[in-house]
Amino acid sequence: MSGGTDELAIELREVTRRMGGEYVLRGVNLEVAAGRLVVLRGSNGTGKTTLLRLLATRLRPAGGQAFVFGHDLTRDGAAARARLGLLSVMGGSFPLLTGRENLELAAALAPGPREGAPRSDMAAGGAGFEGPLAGVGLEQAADKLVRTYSSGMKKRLGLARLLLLDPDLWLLDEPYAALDDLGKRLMDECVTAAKARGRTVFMASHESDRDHLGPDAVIELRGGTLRMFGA
Amino acid sequence: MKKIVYALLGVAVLAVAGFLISKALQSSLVYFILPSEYARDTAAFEGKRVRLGGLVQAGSVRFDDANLHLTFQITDHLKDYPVQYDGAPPDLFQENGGVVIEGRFHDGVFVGDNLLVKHSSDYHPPADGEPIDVEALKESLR
Amino acid sequence: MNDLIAALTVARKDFLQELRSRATTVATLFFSAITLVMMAFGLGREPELMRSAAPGVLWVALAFAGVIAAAQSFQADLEEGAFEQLLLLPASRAAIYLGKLAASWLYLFALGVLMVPIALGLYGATAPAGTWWLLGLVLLLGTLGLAIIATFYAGLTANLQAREALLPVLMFPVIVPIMLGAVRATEAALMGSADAPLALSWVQLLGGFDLVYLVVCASIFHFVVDD
Amino acid sequence: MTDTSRTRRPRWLTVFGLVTLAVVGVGLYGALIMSPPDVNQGDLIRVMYAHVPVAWIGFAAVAVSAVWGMLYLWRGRAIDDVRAQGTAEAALLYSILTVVGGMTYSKPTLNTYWTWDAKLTLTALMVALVVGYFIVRALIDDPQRRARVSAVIMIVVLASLPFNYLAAEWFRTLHPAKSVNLDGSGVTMDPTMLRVLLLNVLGGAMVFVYFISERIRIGRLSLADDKTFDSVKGVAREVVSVR
Repeated sequence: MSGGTDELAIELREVTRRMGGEYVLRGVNLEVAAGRLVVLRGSNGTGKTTLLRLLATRLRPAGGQAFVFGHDLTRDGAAARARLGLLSVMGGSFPLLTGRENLELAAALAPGPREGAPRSDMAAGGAGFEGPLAGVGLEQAADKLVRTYSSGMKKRLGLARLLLLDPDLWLLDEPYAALDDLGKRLMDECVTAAKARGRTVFMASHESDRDHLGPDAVIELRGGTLRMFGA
Repeated sequence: MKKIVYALLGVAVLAVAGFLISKALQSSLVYFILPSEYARDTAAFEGKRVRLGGLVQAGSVRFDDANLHLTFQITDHLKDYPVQYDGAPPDLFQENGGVVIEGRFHDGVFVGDNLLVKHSSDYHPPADGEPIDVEALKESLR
Repeated sequence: MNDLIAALTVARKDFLQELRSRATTVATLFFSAITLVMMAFGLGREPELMRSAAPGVLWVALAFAGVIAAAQSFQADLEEGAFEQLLLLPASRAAIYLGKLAASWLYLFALGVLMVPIALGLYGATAPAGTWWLLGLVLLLGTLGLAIIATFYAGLTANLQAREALLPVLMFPVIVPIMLGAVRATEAALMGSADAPLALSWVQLLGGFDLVYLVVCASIFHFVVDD
Repeated sequence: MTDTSRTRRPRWLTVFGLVTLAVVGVGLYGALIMSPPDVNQGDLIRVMYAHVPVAWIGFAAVAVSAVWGMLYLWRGRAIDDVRAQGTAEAALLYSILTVVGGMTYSKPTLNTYWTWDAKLTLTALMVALVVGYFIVRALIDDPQRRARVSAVIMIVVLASLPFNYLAAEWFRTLHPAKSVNLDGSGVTMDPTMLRVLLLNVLGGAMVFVYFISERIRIGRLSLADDKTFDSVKGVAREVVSVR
């Protein structure tokens, strides 16, 4: 489809991982080429979040090997982290900082724009953090404490951070949960735009009515292993 | 590259730490003055709280059982001073034994309120005519 | 350079959070003050005993305040998965540790500066004019040592059960040298310039402790926070 | 799974155990019969022959456990954590015995069970530190995180020992109400005594090595049983490929 390179954004080989003593991932094998949009399905408690956190280097695999853009997640997590971003279920912002301060923090801790990579329009849109904030409809609330946000607003702020950093791999954990219709449409637009910019998107979602996103694959996590959805 | 810089930085900081600790080890433990040192510099210590270290002069110990009042002469064989202490002598207190006592001088008498007994078994009082080794005494009282 | 900016950013963030919630300030300020008063009641009215106990009580209060401050700083971060998001940014773990450490240290030092006159007043002790610098130095190094260990272990226990009770249990046997050194050096500083050399050698031990643990903790902190 | 060559105790270990027993026996003979009573301490000196080796090995065990921990952090092999844990258990046991021994020693010499002797204080702190290690182990379910975190704790414990020793030493120097060496180092050693002591140190070290080896062997076996995902492992699974 897009690009002719065979670079793998995600490569998992026999990955296992326990949570609380129990094995949740029992040998996951996955290859996702760069630039693809993949939707991950699975009922509650099957380990979707575990898989996403593992890809984000927050959890180490108990066995097997995991690579993001060729970087071994166990040995070279820092290099992998430089190229990925995670939108967690709760948004992952500091409640006692304002929306803008949260973005400032992220910008200060990220190493700066990568050369050559096309930035998202919103990140490029003007100085400061107005671009991403306006892009998710938070310009009014930018200077209020995140503590006062609704859960939908927190999610939008998480999305704004993702737009700001614009990583090569977008990991989205239930991105549509807690969003209103407008928010869902916003999320759709951002995901589509990210894919158009060549980003890889790996999304865990219950929402089955997102088919218009045109995912390259829908996969399912069941019994600790992955398979193509419906297979 | 960056890792090497940080590793070198860490080693440098550890070296500074080692230096500080060894410094602390060398200097710390002499925290008292000998009677002869006091005699040399009486004015500097006037009215101040000091720790006086030395040996208990043989035959000088008097203990008033009823009033718990202990007096003895403290000496480094160069100079000696009378010491008053309100309390019983500790178990290991003995003549020619090492002591460190905390307190103040009043008219040439040292009034102490905290008496510590030191092991100085490896230090022997000089025989007649033998030069006095003040450093060895100091060392043994640490 | 990036790491320095990251550390300062994290420290600034912790300060902003504290400025807004004042959770740590309220808890530790009252806690320290109450410790000082309770210990004064416990010690009785003998002036000499009170005077000599002042440095010890002061440092016990500061050590507990350090535990509370470090635990609170991680607790505030863990809400809503914000700390996880912080760890996903491409900043080094050592920089994040040092940032949080810097915030706790400054906070504890400020608390110490506030508590010294209160402790001296309550316990009838006085600091000779010539030894203020020494007292400041001891406070600076002592609170740094407390902050280094407290921040490290608070990160380690942040997602364990019973962390409130666990943190002091793990931490206190490690900070024994800090406590002893700080208390003895404070005592010596209060006794006047004659004891300055003694205080100085304790200060050297404190400095050595701080530097060793700064290197050790910063270099192994990533094993603690990575799940 | 139940391959007898793996579950059986290796022959060298049995032989080593018997040799250990012999050395300990000779050491006991030396301590109780051969050694003359000390000039000052009399027959009390015989406690020293047990106390000193136990104390030394306790400290060595913390260092060895920390080294296994570092190896785990470096290589990530589960067996290194088993080794670290087994050695830490020994460290706990030996340091508790050291404290008990020190207190037994101090009762007849100083007429008190507790004295702020530097080495005794240090050992008591070590007991507290190692207990903390095991509390944390008990609280973490995930074996890999448990291994990593406990390795980190043991490294911190090891780093704290010299500082705690200095602090305890100076603490005593400033408050030496009663100071008698509880480790026999104040005793002028006669050559027989020194030989007997070294023999007992050797015996104690061999007992330590024997128990650690057994402990690690058992740990290795339970490690093999722990592979609960073995049921799914080995089944050929397709790679889900999105290219």
